[in-house]
Amino acid sequence: MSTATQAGFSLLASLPALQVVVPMVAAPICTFLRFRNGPWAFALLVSAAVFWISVMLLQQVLTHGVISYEMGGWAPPIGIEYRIDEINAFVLMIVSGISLVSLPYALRSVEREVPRDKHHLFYAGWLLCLCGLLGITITGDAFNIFVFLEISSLATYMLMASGRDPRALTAAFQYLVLGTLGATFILIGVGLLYIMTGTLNIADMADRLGPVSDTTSVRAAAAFLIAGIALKFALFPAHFWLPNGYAYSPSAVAVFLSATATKVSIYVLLRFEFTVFGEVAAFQDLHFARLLLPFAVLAFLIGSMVAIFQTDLKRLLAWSSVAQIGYIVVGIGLGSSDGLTGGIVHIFNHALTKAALFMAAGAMFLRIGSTRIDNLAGVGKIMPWTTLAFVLAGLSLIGVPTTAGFVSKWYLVLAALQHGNAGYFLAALILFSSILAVIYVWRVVEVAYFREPAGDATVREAPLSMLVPLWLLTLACFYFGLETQYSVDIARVAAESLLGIAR
Amino acid sequence: MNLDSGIPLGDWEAIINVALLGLLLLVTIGIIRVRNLFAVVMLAGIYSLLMALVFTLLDAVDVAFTEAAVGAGVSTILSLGTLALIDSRREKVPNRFQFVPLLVSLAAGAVLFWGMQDMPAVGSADAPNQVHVAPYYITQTQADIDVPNIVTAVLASYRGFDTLGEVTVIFTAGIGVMMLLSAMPVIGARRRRRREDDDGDGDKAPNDGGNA
Amino acid sequence: MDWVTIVSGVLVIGGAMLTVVGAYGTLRLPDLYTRLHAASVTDTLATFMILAGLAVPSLFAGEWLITVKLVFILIFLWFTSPIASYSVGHAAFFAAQKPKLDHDLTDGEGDAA
Amino acid sequence: MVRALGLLFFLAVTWLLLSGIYDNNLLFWLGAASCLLCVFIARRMDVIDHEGTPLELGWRIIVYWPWLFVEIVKANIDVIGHLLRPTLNISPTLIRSKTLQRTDLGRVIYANSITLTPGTLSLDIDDEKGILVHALSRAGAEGVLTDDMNRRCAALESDRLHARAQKDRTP
Amino acid sequence: MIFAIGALGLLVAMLLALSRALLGPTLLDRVMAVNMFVTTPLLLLAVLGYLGGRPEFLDLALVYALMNFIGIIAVLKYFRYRDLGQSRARS
Amino acid sequence: MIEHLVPRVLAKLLIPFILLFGLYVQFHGDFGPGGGFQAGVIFAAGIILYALIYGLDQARGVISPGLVSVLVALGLLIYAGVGVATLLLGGEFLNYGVLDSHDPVHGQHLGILIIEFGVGMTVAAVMITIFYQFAGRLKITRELESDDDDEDEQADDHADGPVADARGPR
Amino acid sequence: MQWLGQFNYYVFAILMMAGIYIAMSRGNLVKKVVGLNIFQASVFLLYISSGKVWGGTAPIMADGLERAISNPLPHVLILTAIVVGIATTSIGLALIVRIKEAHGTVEEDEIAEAEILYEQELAKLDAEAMTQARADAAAAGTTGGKGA
Repeated sequence: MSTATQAGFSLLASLPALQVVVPMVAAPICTFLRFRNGPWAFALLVSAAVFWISVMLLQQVLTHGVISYEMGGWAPPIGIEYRIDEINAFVLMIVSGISLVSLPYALRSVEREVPRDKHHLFYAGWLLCLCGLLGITITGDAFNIFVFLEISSLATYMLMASGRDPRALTAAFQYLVLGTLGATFILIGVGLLYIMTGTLNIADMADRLGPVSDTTSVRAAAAFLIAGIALKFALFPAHFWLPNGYAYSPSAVAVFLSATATKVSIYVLLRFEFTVFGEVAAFQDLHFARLLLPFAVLAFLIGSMVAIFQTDLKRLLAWSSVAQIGYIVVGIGLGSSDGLTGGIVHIFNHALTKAALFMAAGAMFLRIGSTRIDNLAGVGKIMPWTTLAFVLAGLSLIGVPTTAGFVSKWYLVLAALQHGNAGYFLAALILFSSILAVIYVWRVVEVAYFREPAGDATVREAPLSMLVPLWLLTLACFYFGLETQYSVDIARVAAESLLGIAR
Repeated sequence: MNLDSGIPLGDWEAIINVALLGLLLLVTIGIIRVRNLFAVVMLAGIYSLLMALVFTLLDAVDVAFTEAAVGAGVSTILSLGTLALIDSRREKVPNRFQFVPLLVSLAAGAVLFWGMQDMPAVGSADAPNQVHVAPYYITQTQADIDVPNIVTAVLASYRGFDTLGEVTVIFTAGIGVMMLLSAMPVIGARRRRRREDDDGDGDKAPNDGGNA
Repeated sequence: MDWVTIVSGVLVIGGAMLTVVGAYGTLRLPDLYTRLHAASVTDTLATFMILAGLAVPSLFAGEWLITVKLVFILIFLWFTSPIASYSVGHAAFFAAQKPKLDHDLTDGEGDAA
Repeated sequence: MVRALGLLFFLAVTWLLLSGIYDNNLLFWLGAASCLLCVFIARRMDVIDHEGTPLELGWRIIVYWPWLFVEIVKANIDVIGHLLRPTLNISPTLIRSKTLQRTDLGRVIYANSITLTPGTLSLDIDDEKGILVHALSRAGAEGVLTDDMNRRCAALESDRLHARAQKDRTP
Repeated sequence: MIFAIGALGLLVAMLLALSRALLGPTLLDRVMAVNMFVTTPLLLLAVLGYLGGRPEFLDLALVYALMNFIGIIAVLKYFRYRDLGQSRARS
Repeated sequence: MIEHLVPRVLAKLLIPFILLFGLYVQFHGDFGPGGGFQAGVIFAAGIILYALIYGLDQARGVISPGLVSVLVALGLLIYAGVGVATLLLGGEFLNYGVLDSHDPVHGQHLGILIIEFGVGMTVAAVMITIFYQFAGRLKITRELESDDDDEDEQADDHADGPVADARGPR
Repeated sequence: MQWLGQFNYYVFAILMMAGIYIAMSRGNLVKKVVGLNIFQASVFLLYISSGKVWGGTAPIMADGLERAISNPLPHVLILTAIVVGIATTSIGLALIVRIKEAHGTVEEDEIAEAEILYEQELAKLDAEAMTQARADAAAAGTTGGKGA
């Protein structure tokens, strides 16, 4: 016994496994906690632990380089490998950080929107969703991605439908159909790659892809992978599950999902695009993500335009998410170092911004009982702090200088400008879309500040447990707009490591 | 005693394989055409059974085992349970021709057929996936783990983490169904109106859409 | 051709032919109840013949465990197949699906039920 | 208790026959645990009674089965003859057969025997009216009415079974 | 050889049973066809075990029989009560 | 009740053997086809059969939903717990070799046995839970909508429902 | 075995197309789920076919086994995928049950109608509440004014 202990349980070395295992083990435990707020407190604790782990991992990666962890002690192509480099350490931190910030917020919102006797299941679902998202990000095995994708998806369906709005059920079902189609496309893509290379490990796959890269099968695999992943992150023609899904699910769920779920799918795209296919000479010219560019442009144009005409605040924000995903994909599609940096940093910035906005919307929902824009008249007067946070985060959404949103758009425009005339046009479109964002944010401001409050006088400011996370994120939007060391620099390192493999 | 027929074993396997797949296609056509939901569920059960047979033929006994138990057993029972709850017997005929789905499925099929040109033939022993990782499992399992069933060894040990994920998936499904089906029903506007029509004064159902 | 091969061959091929006959019967016969009779040919004698045809060579080869499993399958099938037939016939009869009858020796239940 | 032990015995035999691996100690104990668990659950489910574990049938059922088997083969040949005839020569008949058995178990055995022999199919069991039988041909129906099978099934029931059934029925 | 011929015969039977399941005409006809259809693949499975030289996989056939049985009971219950949870006290 | 006679008697006979078969598949996964997942499904099928024949209430009395929901979580915890144990013993996550400090192969055996048991437990419990939920749903909605007529009548009349169905597909 | 070529893969592609088509085109939610099942099961066929060696045998060791062994890895992957499939199916069916309870239908068109109705009703309630609140506020304002 003592010898075994000496043989070394090393917390530091086990961190990659713990990152996923902690929420995975916590979820079943959470179902046992039936007392008041117990599940919530437990989930918060676990989230804090997970965030700490992800920070430690990021630190390790930045100082020591890529971490490889062999599950079950079997070397990579035989067993499953966890492989952490800059990019996924960064995404891990975003996901666990958002979970940690939105859980305090969730307390009141969930109390209001989810039946009391379901709380232990709700938070177990939350932890499973977190576990799935982390698992997708951290793993270095193509099939493992699919498994964790399904964990997070199933948990998402369940969380979405956990509220009291009957429309959420339909939205969840719609997402279930599309999500399953997407996941199965990914499965087909992975299968074709497996048939052609004989391995499931992503790094090994990239090595062995060279000799068969000319085959149609590998190209078909790439097509299926990209189509499947695009379905998962709601790129324009496949976006229609997203607005309803985010608008009708409980506020806390919308906060968490809008900031993390699509981002992780985009990470998967990056992984396949650059790590697997990027290495192969035959794909350098093809550059699959570039095929997504037109869709991405349509996404941010149409997303912004539709957002203007929404009557519901949450739906407006959800449509704006469709647009923002467009920006990120534009960054990836451009494929240059700047573009990729912009895309990756926008993953981070948009997570902050959108989480803050959804938090504000959720706080209004809690107090007013509706997020229809007409009902929000004068909310600036009765909930001044919430509304101010909304406006400030809205500025970041638009991309006003000194906000985080500006930083990422700056890099996107820079990257676009490197591409000649088409690039100028693209940059113009990005600016145009930002103007559209001004319009839809202004609509809310106009209603909130320049109309008389109509609701009853009992409406008060949102509770502190909601305001604190909300303001934390809002201030973060500004902090990361001014101090770009942590966001942009890490993103640049990540982008260059991705492209470095590609070159 | 079955190898003395002059026709190699593989050929018999292949002939039966083709026949079974043909039946599978027939069942699929049936599922598309039949409108009665109960019949669809029954046919889906047959589909799973046939799939399981094909898997047995392709040497995937464990998979066939699971497919037979899950596809033909549990999922039929769950579907019947759902049909009992939703009380919908026939699917409505769509009143307009659905163009987009056809396009999507044709596009996906076209990509696949195109992609198959360069794929190794089914059952060839020198396909890339037969020569890279798989030989390790086949040759080393006895030394590493000493379990006769290689599938179990790979499932539980070499790729044990996938299986942990699989258990988590099923766990998620369990708590998801628990959460969805033990909740109080929410009533949408249409149902509420119908109920109010039924009895004149109408029960003033609380607006549980979150607007309360 | 030793006698084992011949016996098992006759049994297996005969059983397979019987399943074809049974299935053909379900197509040929006019209504559900008569079809159930044809289906029970498959369930009883055809099953027995095929399983016995398989049991003979394995017994001969000394693999009695396989024989035991074949016997288990046969027992299970013969225990459950009457339940299935009974359930289907019963459900049909009480769904007022009238059998086509030449003779009704009851008090007109075939019409009334 | 005797019945539970009997069930345990049958389960153990089944396990050993299915398993086929006898040189593994761990597996042996797991098997023992499995059998005990099954008996435990069966007890909780209350399925260990004269119907679930009909030890009372004893040797009689072993004599009955070969006879039933011969009947099945004969009936099969009959039905196959009907099916293969170029012109369909069936005359579906519906009859009631009064049951001579005293217990539910006996009636079930009788009904299943009828169903298991092709050409006759039991549709309903009723305590008073007897078993409703659908036969493929008039001859088959008259075969049922001779009550040969009926009597044999009734003979399966020992007095102990009957007493037991009475006891179980009035809890 | 004999097993192969047997398997082909069973395949023909499956085709016939399947056509009954597709033709209907009533739902119970389909149920009956499915029930018969399960028996044939079960036998085919046993035969395939011998054809492939691995007859020890007969457990699979047992699973087929088992699942068919439970499925049929569920169908009966569905037809009778339209509720799989119905207790017998209600009838 | 009489029309349930035939299934009821035979189910009584078969259920213990079905459960045993499930356990057999569970513990022989190493040697032949099968394993925790298949075993869980078969075991659950045995319980579901009981619930179908004796009614949900009685099945719930035998295997209580509370117990099942504990087992759902417990199975996953057993599996992950083995992983955590291997971590604490100094191996990688799920490296069963360290479970036996002298003989890694035996450790692997032990690990596989335990985790398969966990898999079987979770799967069986989840299947039973799902069935309980689906089968018990009508009761929940009935109680809430007892004034809603159109839900109630279908279950009580025996003739109407099946007639409409049995009449044919088109 | 050359004559067989890629027949299994072709069947996989056709089944996949059928599955996608059913899942996307049918308005009935139950049929959608069945379509998804077909779609997923078709992928199983792709994987399992890729692992097969003609003339080979199942990857379960036995004494005196001298034939080639089919690739066990796809089997493992598909075992996981089947589990994922049943998990998705059960959640989907549970959602269908809830949708039916909420809207009284499982046909997509009718659900869309029901949701529009629901939204209208919400808007109506909001409007009522707002006028009510305005009236209250006005009343409070006048009385308050008088009081002051």
